[in-house]
Formats: sequence, C-alpha cells, structure tokens
Amino acid sequence: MRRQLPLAICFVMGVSMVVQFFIPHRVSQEFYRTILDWYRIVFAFSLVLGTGTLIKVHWAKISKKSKGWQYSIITIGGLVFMLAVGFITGIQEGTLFMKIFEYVEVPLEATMFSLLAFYIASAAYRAFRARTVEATLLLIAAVVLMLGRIPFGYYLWHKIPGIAEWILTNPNMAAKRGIVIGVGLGMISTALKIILGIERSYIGGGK
Amino acid sequence: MGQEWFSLDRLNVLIGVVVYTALLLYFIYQAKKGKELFVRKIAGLEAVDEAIGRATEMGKPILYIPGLSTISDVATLASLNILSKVAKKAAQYETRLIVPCTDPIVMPVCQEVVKAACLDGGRPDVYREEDIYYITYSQFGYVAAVDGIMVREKPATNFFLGMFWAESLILAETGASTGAIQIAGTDAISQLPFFITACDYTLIGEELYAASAYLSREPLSLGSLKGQDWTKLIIGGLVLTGVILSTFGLRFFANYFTTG
Amino acid sequence: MNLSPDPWVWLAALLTLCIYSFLYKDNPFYKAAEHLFVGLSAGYFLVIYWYNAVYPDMVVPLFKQGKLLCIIPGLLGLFFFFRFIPKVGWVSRWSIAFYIGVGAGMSIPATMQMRILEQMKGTMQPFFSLETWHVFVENPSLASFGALIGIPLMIVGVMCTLSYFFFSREHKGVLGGMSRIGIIFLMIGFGASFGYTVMARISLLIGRVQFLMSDWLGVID
Amino acid sequence: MNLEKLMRIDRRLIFLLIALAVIFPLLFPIGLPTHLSKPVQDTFNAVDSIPPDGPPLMLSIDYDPAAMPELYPMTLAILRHCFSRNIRVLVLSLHRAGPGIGEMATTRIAKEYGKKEGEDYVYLGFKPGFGAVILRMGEDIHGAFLTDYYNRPIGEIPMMREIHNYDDIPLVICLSAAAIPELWMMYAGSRYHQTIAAGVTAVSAADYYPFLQTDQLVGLIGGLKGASEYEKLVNELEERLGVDKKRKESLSKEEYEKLQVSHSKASAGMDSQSIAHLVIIAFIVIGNVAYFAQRRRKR
Repeated sequence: MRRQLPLAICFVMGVSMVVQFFIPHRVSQEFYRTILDWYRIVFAFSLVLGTGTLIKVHWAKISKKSKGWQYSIITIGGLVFMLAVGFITGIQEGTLFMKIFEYVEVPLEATMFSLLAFYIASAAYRAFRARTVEATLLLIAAVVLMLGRIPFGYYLWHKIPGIAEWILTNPNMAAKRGIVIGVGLGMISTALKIILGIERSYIGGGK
Repeated sequence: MGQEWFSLDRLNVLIGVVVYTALLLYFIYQAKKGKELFVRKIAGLEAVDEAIGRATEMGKPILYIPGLSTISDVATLASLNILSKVAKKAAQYETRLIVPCTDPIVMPVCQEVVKAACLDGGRPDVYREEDIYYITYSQFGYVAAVDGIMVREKPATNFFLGMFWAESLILAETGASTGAIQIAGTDAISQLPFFITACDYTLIGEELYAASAYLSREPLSLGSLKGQDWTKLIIGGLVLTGVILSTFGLRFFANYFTTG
Repeated sequence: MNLSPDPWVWLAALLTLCIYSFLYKDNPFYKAAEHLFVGLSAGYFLVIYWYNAVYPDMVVPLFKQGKLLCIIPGLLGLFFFFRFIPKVGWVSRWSIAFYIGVGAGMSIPATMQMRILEQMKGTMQPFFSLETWHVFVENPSLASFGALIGIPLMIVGVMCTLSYFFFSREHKGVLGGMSRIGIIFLMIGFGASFGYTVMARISLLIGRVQFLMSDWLGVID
Repeated sequence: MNLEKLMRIDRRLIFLLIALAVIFPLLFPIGLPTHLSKPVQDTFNAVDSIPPDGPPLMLSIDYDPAAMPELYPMTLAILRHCFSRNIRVLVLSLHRAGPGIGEMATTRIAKEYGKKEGEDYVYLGFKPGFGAVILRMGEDIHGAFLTDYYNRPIGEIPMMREIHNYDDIPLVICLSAAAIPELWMMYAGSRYHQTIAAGVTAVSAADYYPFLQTDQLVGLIGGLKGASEYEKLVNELEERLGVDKKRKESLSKEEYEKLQVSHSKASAGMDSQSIAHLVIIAFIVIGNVAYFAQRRRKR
C-alpha cells in the first residue's frame, strides 16, 4: 500500500498518457480530457496544503519569538487579509481585491524583477574577463549583441546589427539546438525511469 | 474526434519513442547484468562533496532550490533525484538543509525525498521538516523571500537545480554577494548564460539529467546514460543523411520527421 | 512636478523603494515589503484558484450537476491533507504518484515530437546551396559570405554541441575535438543570449523608473 | 594597488551608475531612431491578413505583471491593430497572474475604439492547466471555458456562436515571458495545425529563432524593441487608414496628445536602453583593462 500502490499508480498513469497520445479515438480523447480536468483540481488542493505549511512556519516563529518574528505577523496578516477580501468582495475589476493586486502585488513583482537590470551589470563586470579562449568568445559575443540591439551600434558601424543577428541565428541556434536535443533525450529517459519505477525517490522511504 | 484507433501521422513519433525506449531498456538490462560502465567527468558534480563539506566546516546551512516549475516538469524530477543524493550526504555530515519551494506539490515531494535520504544515510534523527516549506506561488514573491534567506541565514552552499526563469540571475547574484559556493544546473536554455557567469559550477542542459546517475553510480541509471549516447549517435547519423540528401535537393527524408 | 494625489499610487511607490533599498543592503524596510509580498501573494493564488478551478470545475459539476466522477480528483486532493496526520501521511503519495505519472507520461511523446524530431528536421538543411554561392560570387560582401557559411556552420555546430553531451566515453580523439568545438559554440551562444538579454533587463528598470517619475512624482509625462 | 581596487569595485557603484543611465535620458530625451526587423513585420502581416468581422484572432495573455514593461505595450499595440482594422479578438489567459492584465488591456483599448464586448471581442479570462487547456480548446472551446471572465455562459455570447475550436481561429498570438509559446506550438501547433505567433520578452526571443525557421512560429515580437517596432507599424497603419485623423478631429487637443504619448510609450524607453548598454560595455572594458594590467604587473 505504501510503496507498491504509488508505483503502480505512477506506472499506469504514465503508460496510459503515452498510449493515449497515439489514439485519436473518441474514447481515448474523452479519457484524456477527464484526466486533464482532474489534474487541475488536484493542484488547487495542494495549494491549500502549501499555504498550510507557510502558516505553520511563520506561526512557529511568532510563538517562539525567534529572530524577526514581528515580520511573520506581516506575512500571516497579509495572507488572512487577502483571503478575507477575496472571498468577501470577489475578484471582479474594481473590487478591493483587484486594487490590492494592482497597486501592491504588481509593483512588488515588477520591482523585484527589475533588480535584474542592476544584477546583469554587476555580473557582466565580474565575469566578463578575457581569461581563456572560451571566456573571450563569450565576452565578444555578448558585447556585439549588446551593441547590435541599440541604435548606437548602427552608428558605430552599420554592419553591427547584421552581425549580431547572424550570430543569433547561426552559431547561437546551433548551440541551442544541440542543447535542446540533448535535453529532450534526458527528459524522456528520466520520465521513463520514473514510470518504470527505477527512479523512485519521490515516494520516500519506509515500508 | 475520430473513430480510428491509431493516428498515422504520429507514426514517426511512435517509432522514435519505441526505438529509444528499447535502447534504454537494453542498456539498463546490460548494466543489471553487471557490465562496467564509464561516465565522463562532470565538473559541477565533482564539486558537490566539496561544497557540502565546506558548509559543514563553516557550520552554516545548505540552500537547495529545486527550480520553480511544477512536479510534472521533468527538470524538477531530475532535480529531486539530485536532492536525494545531496540530502543523504548532508544528513551524514549533520549539516542543515533548507529547501524553500514555490510549487505546493513539489514541497511535499521534497519532504518525502529528504526524509527518505536521511533514513538512507542512517540519520533519520537529523530530518527537519520545518526547513522544507512552501513560500508562495508568486515567482518574485518567492525570490524576495529566498534572497532574504540568503542574506540572513548566509548559507555556505547554494544549489540551484531544476527549471528556472528570469529569477535565475537575481538568485545567483545575491548568492555570489554572500560568498556562497554556488552549483547550478538547468535545462532552461535562456537562463544558462546567467548561471554560467554568476555561479561557480553549472550543469548544462542534459548534464542535469545525467547528474543523478553520476552521483549515485547506480548501474540502472548508468545504463540509461549509455542508451542516451547511442541514441545521439543514431540522431547524428540520421541528420547527416538528411543533410546529404537535402543538399541534392531530396527533401523526402527530412519530411519523414514532420510530426502531426 | 505634479505629485500624485492617489494614495494607492503612493503605496505602490513606497513599496517599490522598499524593495530597491535591498540593493544597498538588507534592512527593515525590505524585510517588511518581502513578508507582505509573500503573505498577500499566497492569499491571492488561493482565491484565484478557488474562483477559477475548484468552484467551476469541481463544486459546480459535483454538487449542482451530479457528476459523481468529480469525487476522484476531490479525493486525490484531500489525500494531501493526510500529511498533517503523521501516521497516515503516506496516503498523500497516491496523489503525488498520480500527478508525477501523468506528467511523465504526457511529456514523453510530446518531447520526442518537439525537441527531437522537429529539431532534427530543422537541422537537415542543404549543406551547400548553389543559390547562396551565386549571390556570394556576384556580390562578395560580409552579408553574402555570412549567408553562405551560415547553414553549414549551423549543422557542424549542432553535431559538435551534441557530442559535448556524450557521457559514456572519455572526451579524447575525434570526440574530444568535436566536443571542444561544441564548447566554443556553446560559449558564443551563451554570450549572445547574455548580450541579447541586457536589453530586456534594462527595460524592466525603465518601466519602474517611468512609474516613479511619471505616475508618482509627475516630473515626466 | 589602485588596479586591485578597480578589480573589486563595490557593486553598489555599478548599481548607482545604471540607475543614473536610465533616469537621465527619461528626463532629457535624445530621440534615437529604431530599425524594423523581419519577425515583427511577419507578425504584423499575419494579423493584417485576417479578414475584418470574420473569425477572431486569439490573443493569449500568458504573462504576469513582472513582464509588463515589455509585453504590455505589445498587447496594446496588437489590440489597437485589430480594432482599427475591425478584426475580432478572443482574449484569454493561461498564466495565473495574467487575467487582471488582460482585463485592463482589453477594456481600455476597446473603449478607445468603441468596440463592444461579446460582439467585437470576448474575454474568456483565466483557466489553470497550461497545455491541458490548450488541448481542451482544440476539441471544444465551449468545453474548456464554460463561462467568460464576467461569468456569462459562453453559449450566450453572440460572437462565440460560430467559434468552436482552432478551425475557427486563423491565428493565435501568445504573449509570454516564459516557455508558454512552446506549449502552444507543441499542443495547438503540432496537434491541431494552428498558426501561431509569439510576443516574448527580449530574453527569451533568442530561444524562439529555431522555431521561426521551422515555421512552428509565423512571427515573433521580441522585447521592448519589438514592441516599439510594432507600435510604429500600427501608428503608420492608423495614419494610412485615417483613424488617426478622425481621432484628431473628435478629441480635444489635450486628450489627443495624451493618447499620442501612450501610443509611443515603447519607443520612449529606447533612449535609456542605449545609454545603459553603453555604461555596461564601459564597465566590461574597464574590468578587462584592469585585469590585463594586473596580470602584467604580476609577471
């Protein structure tokens, strides 16, 4: 029950999803559709589980008064507040829920994301040193592309955008394709090992 | 949809899957019989032991990010296989392992994996469930929190293995600024350049999938690696044939690879 | 200067500055914003999933239309909560196995199709084309030369990159040479992606600065 | 000694200079021109070839607020393109954080062009499941989405009566900051032969070139630069069609100017872009000079 059944479920589901792909028959399609609908619902439940552990972690911090526990109050408060607002007002445009989304979540997401502008500069400064042949190629390709993407590059030498585009569509694409094919093989073999129960760490230990 | 029981325009996909599966199974079978199998050195993985050892010496935790994707993403599954090996070592060294998750299903799976690894390493007592938790499904909310962990807990070693998106560089640069050893690996092509510039070691694409075989040296996994390589040879041969035929204006061969 | 009168805009602007303060160093403002962010967003997704998945796809069909089959995903979902009870926590493995099996199974044929067969086909280009040769001979320039060698270079690149991912053999001899060329392609590719990305990253900052300077402070239009 | 220092500059100095490089050009614009690229032109043509008042363009808002600086201007430009040509639009979102953005964009542009919800465009809203939803729509859109974003049963929406699956959709444009266009290609493209174009952040644009070559994508808009190009194409189109002239006549001068600014927002950011790039390149050069000088001294 604890180990064999999960392995069996995984095997059956895996194989039927593969087989299904090749069968255009109505029965197969219907089966597929049902599974996909289930898939979504199961996910929503796991979200509740996850949020449960989040509360647990922060609650423990508050009750033990461990370092920075005051901030945990903000997290739990924010969570409860958002749930309350969402379930009371609904999620239509103009509700308080959407206002909070638009003026708190959106700016926080966007600002966090925009930190990349700074980090990409510092990463370039630290890492782009012509130490070896490979590092030099990395550096040159990066600088050419950077110049090729801005109008200034065009004024510097009108061929730079063309060269940048050429690097992107030829050597770059070759490298990507090589990686994509390799990754594809790795993915299939990992998926297969999971279905066959060769890789089974996900069901944990015990009997 | 139709009444047919097989879609003919997918025959090539079926052949591909069958041939590949057969090759994998053949080499797995060979490995099971005890045939010696070689694996080339993978720099990032050579460093795993050293990285865990360093954390132990410094008395600082290890941070493991299993990517930001779902459990149905194969990259996540590959990462969990590596997590299992890392957790086992960490348990033996009694080093704290922090695994924050952004996907609510990945979280319980990580708990299972680490728990099993501790048991496997003979130290079920060092398993701390409270260190493996869900943060938020929001991409950058998660990143904000992980950045916080990095600057406050100051882990000695950061692992970023699995599927990553734009957040890769935020994580890697923040980690670099705290002086941690960083080992990354992903099949997300667009994020590889950032891991390569900001981390100490990076597993590129398929190396992520080869990692669990490399670390465990289990014959079954090594066998599948050999099968992968043979398939690469076959792919190379087919592509070359296609190139030659196309050069003479014969596209029929390439067209066999059109999928429906 | 034309300060915004909207308190919501002020809130958004202050939170923006709280996050940026992290660039200097970790501080209470960042910590507060970070914790608020985590709490609110976790709540947001629960609400969104309730309204968009659980309610229309399970509650309505099960309780209002009597589709009993919807009990199964409901049960699989509920199994997750067994984790809160240590003794029967393993029941959740059934749901996990279901999820992993479906994901792994779905990915196999799709990956074969997208990542392998289609990419193989894309690589099967004519190694040498008379057309580009003629263009080059008639009008020798950097562009026509690039077009002439582009495809052959791409084909060689794919092969060499692929050989870098050979694991079961030492990278010596022919394989060693090919994989070394493969590394060169990889490095050029990574450099190119990095350079290409800089632009995207700067535009994110531009977006935020535009918000602060126009929506909040009103110093630009 | 000085070189040592230069090699290990405080990161915060770099941060400061980047911030200044972005802020100054926004205060004092330079006005550098942009060049048109082929994948953007191809996308524009693909949209342009959809007949007016016929089957709709499907626009999938698959990004979150974090990607808005790049993808939102694209979204607006595509919607403007459709509405100025009277092409109908079917909008949806596969990203959990996308529905709010979709709502914001469609209502705003529809209002600007006087388009009616339910007749000229439909907003289906968000459905979780990514690939699963894409596949489900290939069978039956009415089954994938039981109601639209405003909870109206799909069957009751006039525009949806003739639309059942991908056979009734001439083009899908997926706007995404992640790998969702791949899912569209994998499921809608390979399985249902749906024509697909994508608008992506500049970072992922390079990844999609292989798919352009294999025709799995008919067009590609990459990043703020791509958005500024599309914006320019739409502005020119509106001038040709006389939409712009009509707007100028019907609106007050102030309103018209305000609209004009919002219609070229992507182009405005390109100056800061250029300066910031140059600052980064300057840093790379300084770093390398210091590195080589130091290495020489060590010898």
